[in-house]
Amino acid sequence: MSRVWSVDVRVTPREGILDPAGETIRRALGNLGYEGVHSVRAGRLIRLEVEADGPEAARASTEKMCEQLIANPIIEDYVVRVREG
Amino acid sequence: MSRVWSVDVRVTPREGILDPAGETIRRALGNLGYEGVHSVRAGRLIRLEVEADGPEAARASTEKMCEQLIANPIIEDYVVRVREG
Amino acid sequence: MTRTSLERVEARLGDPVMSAALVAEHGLSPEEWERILELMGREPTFTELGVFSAMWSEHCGYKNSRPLLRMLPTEGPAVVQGPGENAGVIDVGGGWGVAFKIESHNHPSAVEPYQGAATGSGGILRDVFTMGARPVAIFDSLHFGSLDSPQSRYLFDGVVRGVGDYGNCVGVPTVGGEAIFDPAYEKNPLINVMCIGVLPLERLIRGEAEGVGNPVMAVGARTGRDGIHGATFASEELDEEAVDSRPQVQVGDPFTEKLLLEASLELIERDLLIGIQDMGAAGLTSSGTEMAARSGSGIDLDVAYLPVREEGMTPYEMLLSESQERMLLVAKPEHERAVREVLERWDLQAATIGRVTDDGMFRVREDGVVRVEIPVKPLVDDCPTYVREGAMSPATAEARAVDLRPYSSFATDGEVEAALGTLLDSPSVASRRWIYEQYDTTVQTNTLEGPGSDAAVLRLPAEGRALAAATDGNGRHTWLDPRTGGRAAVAEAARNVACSGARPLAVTNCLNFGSPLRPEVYFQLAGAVEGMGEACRALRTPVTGGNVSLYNETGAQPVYPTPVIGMLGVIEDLERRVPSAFQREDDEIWVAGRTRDEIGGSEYLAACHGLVAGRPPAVDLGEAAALVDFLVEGAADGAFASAHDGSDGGLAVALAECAVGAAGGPLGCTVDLDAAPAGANVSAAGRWFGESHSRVVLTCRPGAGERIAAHGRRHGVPVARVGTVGGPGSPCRLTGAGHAIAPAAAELARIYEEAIPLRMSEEAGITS
Amino acid sequence: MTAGMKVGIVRFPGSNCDADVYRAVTEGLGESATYLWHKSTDLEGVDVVVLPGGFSYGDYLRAGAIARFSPIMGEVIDFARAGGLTLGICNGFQVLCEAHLLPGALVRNRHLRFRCHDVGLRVENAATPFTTAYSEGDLLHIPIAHGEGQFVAEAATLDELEAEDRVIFRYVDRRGEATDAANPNGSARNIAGIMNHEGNILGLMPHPERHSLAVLGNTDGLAVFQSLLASVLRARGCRSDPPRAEAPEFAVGAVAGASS
Ligand SMILES: Nc1ncnc2c1ncn2[C@@H]1O[C@H](COP(=O)(O)OP(=O)(O)O)[C@@H](O)[C@H]1O
Ligand SMILES: [Mg+2]
Repeated sequence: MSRVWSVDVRVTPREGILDPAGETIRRALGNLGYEGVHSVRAGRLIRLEVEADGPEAARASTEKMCEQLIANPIIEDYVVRVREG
Repeated sequence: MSRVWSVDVRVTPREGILDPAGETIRRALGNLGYEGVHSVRAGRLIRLEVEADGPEAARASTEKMCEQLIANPIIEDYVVRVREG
Repeated sequence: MTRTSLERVEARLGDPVMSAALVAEHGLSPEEWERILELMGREPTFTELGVFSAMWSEHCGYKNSRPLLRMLPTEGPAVVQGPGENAGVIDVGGGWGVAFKIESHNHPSAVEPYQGAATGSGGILRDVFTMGARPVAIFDSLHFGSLDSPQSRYLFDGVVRGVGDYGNCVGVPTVGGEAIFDPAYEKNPLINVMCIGVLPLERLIRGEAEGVGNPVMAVGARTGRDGIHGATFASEELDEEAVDSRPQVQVGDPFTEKLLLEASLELIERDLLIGIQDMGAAGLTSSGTEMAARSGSGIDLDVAYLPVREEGMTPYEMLLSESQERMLLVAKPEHERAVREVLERWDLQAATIGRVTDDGMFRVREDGVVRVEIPVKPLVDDCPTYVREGAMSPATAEARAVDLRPYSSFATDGEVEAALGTLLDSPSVASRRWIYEQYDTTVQTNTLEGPGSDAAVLRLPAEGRALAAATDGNGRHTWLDPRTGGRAAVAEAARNVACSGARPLAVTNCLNFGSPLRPEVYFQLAGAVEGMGEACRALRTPVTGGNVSLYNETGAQPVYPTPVIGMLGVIEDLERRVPSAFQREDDEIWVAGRTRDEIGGSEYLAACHGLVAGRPPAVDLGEAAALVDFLVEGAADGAFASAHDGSDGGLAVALAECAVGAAGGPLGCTVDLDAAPAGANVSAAGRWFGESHSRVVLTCRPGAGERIAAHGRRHGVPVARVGTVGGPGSPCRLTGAGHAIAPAAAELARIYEEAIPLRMSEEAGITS
Repeated sequence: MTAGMKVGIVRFPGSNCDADVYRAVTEGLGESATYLWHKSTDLEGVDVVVLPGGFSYGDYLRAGAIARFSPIMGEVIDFARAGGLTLGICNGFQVLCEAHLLPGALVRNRHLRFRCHDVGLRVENAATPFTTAYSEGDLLHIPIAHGEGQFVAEAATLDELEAEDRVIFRYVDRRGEATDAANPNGSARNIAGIMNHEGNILGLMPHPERHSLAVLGNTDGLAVFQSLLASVLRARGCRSDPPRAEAPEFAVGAVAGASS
């Protein structure tokens, strides 16, 4: 039965890809006195409300959206999670 | 004992704050033929590796970073989650 | 770190074994391999093979273009630094110099448009500020597929954002460029970026490595595994696999670039350096070896000292990484500490990774163990070069032979008006506002004329003087006739610069071609370079540098051969600069230069008839030079209220552009095209939309036309009054060859302004 | 002490309009200016602090967020809280909001694109230290150059800004009306610049310093600096005779960015 699912897409820079934003934030935190922040990666969080027949369908459809539009697979990785509805 | 924790900060636009990026993604998804995407919110995901004495300490310290720097409470909400180490 | 006789080059454990396949994978031919064996006297290590591969790639070694480039003039009274340095430098008077260079980033942008364009901008900025010049302007020359294709729109949108975000962040205005759309560029767009910088001439510094023992320092971003073999990649055809090959993608960091820019200029101003160079294509390898080659010295590096971003990097990777925002510099030994202090102040990383030697060797160690030892001179200068046989392609021959008579006349006035509308709606002609409003065009407060005019005009530090610059190229004309296309690029760029009132002084160029192994491409390359050389000589604008980008093709289809010229000129009195668009109602409209029956290769044929055919308009170099003199002297004399060069779309489009571009909103006009100077038997289409060279639309105050006429006589340029500027709200009344149209100027403006935005309305940078 | 004014221009890493402000003050106005390094904690006795445009820290995270914690900002905040004249332009405005010296926030432009062109601005309040050389209702022609210039704030904050006449500049069309079409970034109520309650801190997105030199053909922005000079002199008890700028001419049709 079709209902609306909350889906999170977490997009992060791929391993080995330079992340100047993350690096700059890390330094800023260091300057503010936060010690022990070993690394910072700056990514994006896309939160969708998707109508689908079940959580698996919601995830599958969102994965397709990621491939096509939401993420840039050349430089980004992404993970799709259906949150408890 | 001190070790490094992976911590995610999910920053999202506050309710009531316009989110043109999310809205644009929603429209673009519609144009691509994805029906049933009811809403899209575009936020940020900051992923930190934080050295701390335990998950609670990692969270507490990250919350302080959020209040001070990572999020702007006027326009953003945030949630801190320590991922399974 | 001096060499002891006991040392020898050691291969690394785990290095792949040498094989013909490995050599081929490195883009080296069997003959090139033989040459390497000969000059080394032994088999190179894997790391050494990587070094040769990069340095003897087309990108670094100019294998196929070097012999042709000798046809270009490189000397002239204004040239302070010709080709061979990070950027060329000319003298613009008052003790000031201008450094400038153009660079392509075609393949990276085809794979990842935003980052590809951004990192292209970053590289060319570094080339300029490593000469000691403060970058003051960026130009972007763009060639894409049709905007009707979603893929082209995606690439175009990403590239514009990438160029914009990078320059905007660094604080250098992007003040001009080109944007051409044709299916020939669909999968392999061309992204050429030119940077211009200003420096006090006494502060000019070069990429040199002199003085035995002097410290060699790596500065800026850490080295990662990104872009390994980018130079080789740029020297291959794009195939689907390349599009899938991630490691080449580099991410730009304009923030670090800005810090590097300020720190470098401070180091140079305080005279702390011997030499400095960008780690661009082929990274540490090319910067290190080129600096040593210029000084006839050697360099001894230990990669163990190189700051890296990833663990376990091999010397091979560190030598070939193209991580962005890095520089190599040689410090004056007594100032090594001061250099570090400056860099620290700017929060930049600096590491001394080696020393200058006098043994002429490029020696690289890993923790003391020698991994690379190659004589610098042959590595840099003796890259094998090839002279090939060229031949015109059958497709070009066929297109040239097409009978254009069926397209040379119009049945009705309505057809003429529709053609004008189609042309103004063509993205290759239409307003570029959509592009340049995404660029900061006014930062640094030097912009006197920004994008939208024929040439951008910037004030210079030397009192009262201004710099004018433009980029131009025409792939279609070059495809139909390479030599004419090469001449045309130079002539048009000179004309654009001269229209602003500036004396053209020098050029930089970017040669975007397909694979030189194809006879038809080699024919195009050789012809275009020959034409460019002829035009540069005739116009006395020597070439101070440039870039060659070959292998621009996908699926065996080369792009149009596209030489892009970046032209610089100087206006002695900036108050005498000339705008492009109509200024005031009632001004007289004049046309200088002769219209011939030349519709071959025109935008009219392409946009209205879907045809790329015929002979492109001829470039008479004597006429081109006379027109430039006429424009420069006329401007200095204050004879012109405006001057606009006719190019794509011919006279009718040039007039429409003058009308819609008026500063206070569109102005109408009344013009008789038949009154313009013309040769014999010019067809209707030739009169309206032909693209004959060496023509400009001029205006002057009512009654002041005699001065235009006098300058015309003086320089042997045919000129004629053709009409009058109208008021706001009045139509553009154009008559010619038995046709008459009177579209509202506001309507023409609407078409012209909306063409690109309407096509791009769905693109919105979702992933940025 | 000199007779004139000394302007301190903060240089953050990534500032790129610092030199433009310097030229506006020195060449445009003939007063003196000095750069204040972000790592310094000394304001060097300047009369006015300017936080210039640019991309401090690359605008990574949020525009202005990291710069707000630069060492110099401690001094700037004290200076501003004590009534010192403080002007934030573009990125500087973003820093002032992040530092909570001004209310609200600046977020990505509604259309998600960077925009650079001249906009129409209406002077909403000419009785501030930043605008005395203008008249209320003056229409100016000033460039913007930003990707994150959309001003947002809670409705109550916006109402308070309006009620206290703290909206200093608004985006308007060529007729002087604050229409949606004249709003280049989607800012709430077409707000281009605001002031703090005490009236000594101004933040605005457009760049008055870029239109402060006669050689560039437009000096609509110079009066901001002239006003500051007048305020400084007045505060110092000198005869206050603010150099009244010529009423800027508003070129019809030029507002939409059709400059030259
Ligand atoms: N990609 C671009 N970026 C910035 N400005 C551009 C770009 N393309 C074109 N322009 C500007 O738009 C105007 C028209 O360009 P173009 O049609 O190539 O002029 P012309 O035909 O006179 O050479 C010029 O001022 C040019 O600098
Ligand atoms: Mg052109």
